[in-house]
Amino acid sequence: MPTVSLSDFAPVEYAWAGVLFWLALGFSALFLQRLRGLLALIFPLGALGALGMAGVGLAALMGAGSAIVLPIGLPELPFHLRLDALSGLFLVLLGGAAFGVTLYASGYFRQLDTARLALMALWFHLFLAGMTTVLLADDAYAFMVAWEVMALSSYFLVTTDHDQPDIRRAGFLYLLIAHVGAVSLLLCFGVLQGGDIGQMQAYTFEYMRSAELAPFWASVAFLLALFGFGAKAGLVPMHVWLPEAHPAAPSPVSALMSGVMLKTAIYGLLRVTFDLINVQEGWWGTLALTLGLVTALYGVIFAAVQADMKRLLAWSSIENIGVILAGFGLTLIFYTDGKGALAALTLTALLYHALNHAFFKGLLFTGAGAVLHATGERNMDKLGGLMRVMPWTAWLTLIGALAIAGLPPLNGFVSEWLLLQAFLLTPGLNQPYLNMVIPVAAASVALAAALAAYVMVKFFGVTFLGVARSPAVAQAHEAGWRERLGMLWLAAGCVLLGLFPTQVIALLSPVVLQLTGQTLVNDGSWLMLAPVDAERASYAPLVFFAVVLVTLLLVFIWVRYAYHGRMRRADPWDCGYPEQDARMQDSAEGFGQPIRQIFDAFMRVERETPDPFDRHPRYRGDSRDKLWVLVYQPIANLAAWLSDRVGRLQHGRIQWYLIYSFATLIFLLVFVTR
Amino acid sequence: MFLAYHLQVVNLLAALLLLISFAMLSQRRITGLVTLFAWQGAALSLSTAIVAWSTGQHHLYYSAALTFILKVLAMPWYFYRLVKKLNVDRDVEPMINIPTTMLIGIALVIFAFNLALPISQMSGTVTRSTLGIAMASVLLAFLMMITRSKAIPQVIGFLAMENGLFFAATSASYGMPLVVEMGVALDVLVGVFVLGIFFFQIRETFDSLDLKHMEKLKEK
Amino acid sequence: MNTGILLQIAQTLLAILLAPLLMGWVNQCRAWLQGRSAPPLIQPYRTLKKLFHKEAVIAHNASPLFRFAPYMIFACMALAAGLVPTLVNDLPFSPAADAIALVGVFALARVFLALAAMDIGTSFGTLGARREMLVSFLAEPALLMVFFTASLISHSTELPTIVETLAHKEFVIYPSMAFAAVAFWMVSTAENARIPVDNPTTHLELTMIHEAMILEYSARHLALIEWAVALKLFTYSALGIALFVPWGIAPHGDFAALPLAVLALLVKMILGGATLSFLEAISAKVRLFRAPEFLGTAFLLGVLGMLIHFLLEV
Amino acid sequence: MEIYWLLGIPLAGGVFLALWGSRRNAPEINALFSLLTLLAAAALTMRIIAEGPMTVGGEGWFFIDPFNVFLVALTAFVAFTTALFSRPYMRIEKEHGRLNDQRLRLYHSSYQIFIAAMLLALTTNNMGILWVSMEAATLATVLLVSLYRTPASLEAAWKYFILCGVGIAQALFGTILLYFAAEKVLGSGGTALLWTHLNGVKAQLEPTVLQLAFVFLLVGYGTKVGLAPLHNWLPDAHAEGPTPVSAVLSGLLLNVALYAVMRSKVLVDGALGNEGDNSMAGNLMMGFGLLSVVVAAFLIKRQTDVKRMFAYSSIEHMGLVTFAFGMGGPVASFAGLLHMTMHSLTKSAIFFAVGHATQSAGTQLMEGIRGLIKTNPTIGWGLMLGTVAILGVPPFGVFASEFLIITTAMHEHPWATPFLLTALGVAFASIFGKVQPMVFGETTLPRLPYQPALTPVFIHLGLVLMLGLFIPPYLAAWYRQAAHMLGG
Repeated sequence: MPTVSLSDFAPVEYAWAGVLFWLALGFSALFLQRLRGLLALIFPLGALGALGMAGVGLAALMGAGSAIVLPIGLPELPFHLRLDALSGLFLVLLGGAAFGVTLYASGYFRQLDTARLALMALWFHLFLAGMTTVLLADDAYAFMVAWEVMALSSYFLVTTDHDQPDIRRAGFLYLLIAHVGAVSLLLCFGVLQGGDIGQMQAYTFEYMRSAELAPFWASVAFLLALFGFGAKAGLVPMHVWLPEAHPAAPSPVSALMSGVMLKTAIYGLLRVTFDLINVQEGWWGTLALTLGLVTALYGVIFAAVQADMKRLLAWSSIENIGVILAGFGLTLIFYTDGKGALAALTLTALLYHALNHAFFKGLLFTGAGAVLHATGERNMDKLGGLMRVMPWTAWLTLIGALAIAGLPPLNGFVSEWLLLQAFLLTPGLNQPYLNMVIPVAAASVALAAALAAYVMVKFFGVTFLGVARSPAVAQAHEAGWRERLGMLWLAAGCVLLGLFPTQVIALLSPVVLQLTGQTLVNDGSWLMLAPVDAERASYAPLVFFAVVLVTLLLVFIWVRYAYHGRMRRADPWDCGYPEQDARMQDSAEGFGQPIRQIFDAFMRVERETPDPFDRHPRYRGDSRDKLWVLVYQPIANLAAWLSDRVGRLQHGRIQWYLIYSFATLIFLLVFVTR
Repeated sequence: MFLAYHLQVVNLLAALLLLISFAMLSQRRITGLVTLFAWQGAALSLSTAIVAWSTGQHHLYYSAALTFILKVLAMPWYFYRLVKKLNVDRDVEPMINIPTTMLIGIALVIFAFNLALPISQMSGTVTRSTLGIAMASVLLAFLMMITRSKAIPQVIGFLAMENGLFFAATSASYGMPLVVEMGVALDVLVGVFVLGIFFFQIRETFDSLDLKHMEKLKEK
Repeated sequence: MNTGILLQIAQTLLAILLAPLLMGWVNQCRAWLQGRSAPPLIQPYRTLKKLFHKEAVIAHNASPLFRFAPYMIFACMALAAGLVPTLVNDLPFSPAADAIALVGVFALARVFLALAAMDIGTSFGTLGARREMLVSFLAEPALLMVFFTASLISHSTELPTIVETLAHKEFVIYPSMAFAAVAFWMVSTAENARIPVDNPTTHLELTMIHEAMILEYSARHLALIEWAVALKLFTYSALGIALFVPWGIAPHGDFAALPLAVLALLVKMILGGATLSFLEAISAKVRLFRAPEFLGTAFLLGVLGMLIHFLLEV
Repeated sequence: MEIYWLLGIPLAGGVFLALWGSRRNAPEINALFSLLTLLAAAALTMRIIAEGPMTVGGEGWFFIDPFNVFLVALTAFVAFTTALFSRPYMRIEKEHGRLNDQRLRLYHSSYQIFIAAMLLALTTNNMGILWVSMEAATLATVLLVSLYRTPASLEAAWKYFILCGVGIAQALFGTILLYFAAEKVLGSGGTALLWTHLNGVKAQLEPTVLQLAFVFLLVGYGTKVGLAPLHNWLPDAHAEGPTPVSAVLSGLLLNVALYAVMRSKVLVDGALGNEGDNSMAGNLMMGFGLLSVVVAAFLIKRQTDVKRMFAYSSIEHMGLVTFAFGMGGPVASFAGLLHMTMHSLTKSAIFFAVGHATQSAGTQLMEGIRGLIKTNPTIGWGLMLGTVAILGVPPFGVFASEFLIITTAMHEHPWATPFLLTALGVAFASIFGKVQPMVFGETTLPRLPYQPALTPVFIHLGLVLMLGLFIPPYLAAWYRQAAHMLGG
């Protein structure tokens, strides 16, 4: 009798088992509505699944690729699944972030009524399964099915509170842009399909890899992929759904969407560009770099002027995606220029940033969710002073905020550092014009990073610090233990990813090797990150952290022992005006006002200012995305105009309808006998 | 080569058919239209019978008989009755004025002839030129349906089109298989029956058979 | 290696100890230039001592973050001071963080300061924090650009390598560094809360940037912050020296050059402080909304420096 | 033998219900006859699976091959589920006073005859009989469209009758031309219009004649398919008829008409000797298909009536199928067949859900239907999932076919893809934007007073879901053979 041991299964089989597990969990939720106790177990079990998935990803990163063919799919085109290093890395990302978020969700959703909890569990786990399958898919059909399952399930998650018209609108916009992007991806796969037409196997990635593409068609495929994946990732100008959908969704879902789902688009872009398209043109990189930088700056500027905390975080996601895409563009530039080592560096940077973003954005969204849950307010102008009521949430969120602001020694800094290093290494490029572009690009990245700090000070400061701006805050309570545990996991991720870059980079290296054919050599020791050469650049966060910590302790001890610890509490300084109140603090709008003033050109500002005789003066300022007016409105108008024209053809008179038939007939007769 | 007399008669009838089509295009009164329709049916029936006799295809006799009964007797009678009953024998106001319609009609005839020319030349049947005429009368009937704004003339146009088709079937290709012809005839019969029901419903509902009342369903 | 660590500690301690002195010197110079009688050179030390002995007064609603921040800021500045080669080049700690990380350290301190300022919830605190972040979001990339220009020349972001390239290799005139120098001066004024961006001596809350943020601090907390501010000024000066006039910094392991390095540092600091106060004295504080323009110019100059490097020096 | 049962049962049902259709249990009898038809279809299908394509009767009056057998099965299936759906639906209509027993008798009888006509059209081997049964199907439904006798329904029925009548007359002319060409090769008489015979000699048929014939056939049957600009009857008829009729019109009749076009296309392609890229018929179909997709998409955008909107969506999808068949090739033809199946199942499911929704709201105007998910969750989810499915979102099967069509188009005819992209985008935005508030959100709608017949909806959607992920091998084999026959 043959024995079956666990090692008989390839990682990809485990990953698929995980997907099936999630699916089973999701659908069982529908049938467990009577058994509240069991229903409550679904989310923790899902979290365990995520942890397992991260483990599978790690195994795939370490080991060789594995593939299976499933018995479902189209005839002759069953689902091909494959787990290689690239998929493995993103599985780690997914599993790692999803574990924290799902754990958090198990607490966050506990107050939902049974029916809604069951639906939530269904879509949530379907969403997880969809994202995982996207990473595993090895043929276009499986990929697209998973891609759209991901979109659809997240749509239903976004519209959980569909009573509000805003949320419906957000969901609609989200699904629409996702769908248009998906069609674009379809077209991309249409270009890429290899082999003879008429073979369904032509849609497997294996055939696509071997297909020879003319440069023109390769470029078409690339542009379609950039559009399609860009729409999902939030590339400007396809970003409009993002700041609508993320706030609309329940917070764990926003965390998952922002932290993980956007990364699947990055995964897809990498997969298509490096793995499937063989020919590569240099200008693709320039394009991606430009778009990425525009996106980064655009995102961060708008993040700075938001008053809704989840919307702020959503815009910040756009910024981060922009940074990642800029890295992607730079990788392409280096790669096509034959600078494999540099390509490896930038690729490492972008993968690192993707990983980081999953953790800190997950953390920030869960933190914001905890605040929302506790106060029922998303508007920062009604918050403040939460640090004293919910210290756990506050401190954990602070870690996320510092990390995303790119401050050492947390993880955001590492990826930013790597990316900036890459910019500094460009002078070796063969195309002089790029040498001129790069400094500007580097400057933009630096600017975006600095603005991100601005944004995060605003986010954290206005929400958690200061004095409560509305009574809603007074009833706030600390998040439950499951939420805290989830956030703690994510925060730990931020810290660890920040402190052990060499280890993380070693983990990334199989992916980098797979895509660029080179790995990043670390010149330093295990402590020190020196991507090219210790002479050129190095960074040792653990030493750094230790020194900060030691200095801090020394100073503290010295101050305590050399002097005294006496302290007295008093009223704050009121500048001689005793009637200070919470409204005199900067509001979120006020904090963003300088940015709004500087970058006025990109925004459509709506202002409502009180007149001098108002009894209850109110000020309202709203900064809208100008691209909405510049891009989407005209498209909508054009569609409406065309639809109007077409509609006029159908005016109800049967004689005219007959004329159409008649004209068609005559036209065709002339056409075929010509 | 001279054609046999009977074929000359068929050609003559074909010309008559076309002439009647033109006449129908210019006819304003519904009763007149019905009469012309009956005449067209008669010409069709006659030509079918001649073809049947000359080729010895007996099933064409059935067709001829069916045509005669349906299109010369039954339908015109039915339409007369309808017109009387519904009292709608007013002047027909065409959508396009008659001279223009005639001009378009002539253009259509030329077009149809041109279209049918290559086909006629390869036709095995002796009455090959009739295909062009059949096509022309189909197109003319189509034109008539377009220009008429009342329900009954439109239906007559529709039936006239069917006449053209029949003519194409019988005279140009010596008839379709009997089953098909029977089926077609049955369909026409049912169709007219349905139409009759319709006319009453429409009349009941709109108090008129004017198509102007039926322009509500449209893209606003 | 051990001597290296000792040297490292010594240099850092020296920076910490000397920093208030530099502050005193600058204040003195400025007083002279303004025609006032100057406070003694060691006045900053006296102030610090006084503050350390006082009882701390803290707002009722101050959170732990508020009390934690001064230590954090001081630690960050001490770290920064340890990173910049002031006397000896290529000390053991410097590979732990390069120029970019240095910018990160400054940013970390700044973010903590801004957050602490917002903690109490007074209008001045948030106002100061907002202004500080406004100033920094342009100053920080500008500083990075300055570093980048130097990095491009030396093909490294390691400060020791930069210093080595500039000071200990063949002497070359780098036009790009001129741009960088101007940008650097502009950034330093902003970052150190000097005129024309901010006025360290103002007592009018509405015009404050830095001072508004620390209004709520007192006693030891304030002392730490003040010290950190002095340390920051010192570090910036050392940076300026390392980047633009690095001659005299002792190469790695060359103990013979150490006395000379101390001397050079003193001279350069004295001159630098005097220059700073001179520049401060001849300029006027700009309106707050001109500050972004001012710093934008710095940023632009930094980028221009990089471009010039690509144009002329590659 | 099964074939006679298949045709005989609905015909008998039509006669029976015409005579005794005003009884109280007429709906059940209707469903019963449909069930029997379905069983006959199943038996026929089993036989085809076992024995392969065959001709039946006389000189081969009936011909069953992979292409039509799945359509037969589909037709019988959807006819049955629709009969199930119409049972409670029509009862309610009667209770609401919109219908009386006499009209219900007409409805049930015509329904059966309609099904019989469609099954005859699918199974007949004779191109002439095909025409006759298409016409019969039209006539059977004309009175169904005007069943409510409202001015709007009369107008719709009138337009339906005239436009389809004129169209079908063109098809007759095309059939005559076909006979004209066939007669010379096969000799006059009954066999000259048998498709199997024609197919055997298609290379010898006169190309010029067939060219013309195809134009007439395309315009003729294309009118019934609803190809733009011949589609004008379609939205009216769908919107004004009773919902079960809309469901079968959309789900079945359009397929049958397209089936007729495809049978003709095979002959023309054979006669002209050019397939694939040069196919005249193929190019025409691609053009019509593309035009229909685009026009329909933009018209969907301006709809306010829910049934009308989904009628336009049918035009869009039939356009897509036509486009796919026009492209030809094994993958595209396969996709076209798959899409026909998916569209039938999905669209009829949507109409079922819409039927209940409109009954609950008392209006077909979309602004009057809100928040279904609150009051009638199953209807809401049915409509939502159906809409999502019809919009081509996986894992529903519509996506499978759209995937193949679009990728093939990109590979073979990239010029067409911007149109497809635009149209699909506009259609998605329009339909989803309108359905979402119907399903979600606040509502004042009452709960339905009766148990809605939603089993058919979920059966259909379940099938569509299954086919998106797994196509049974024999079905795939049919599709493949049919695709091959269609010029793959």
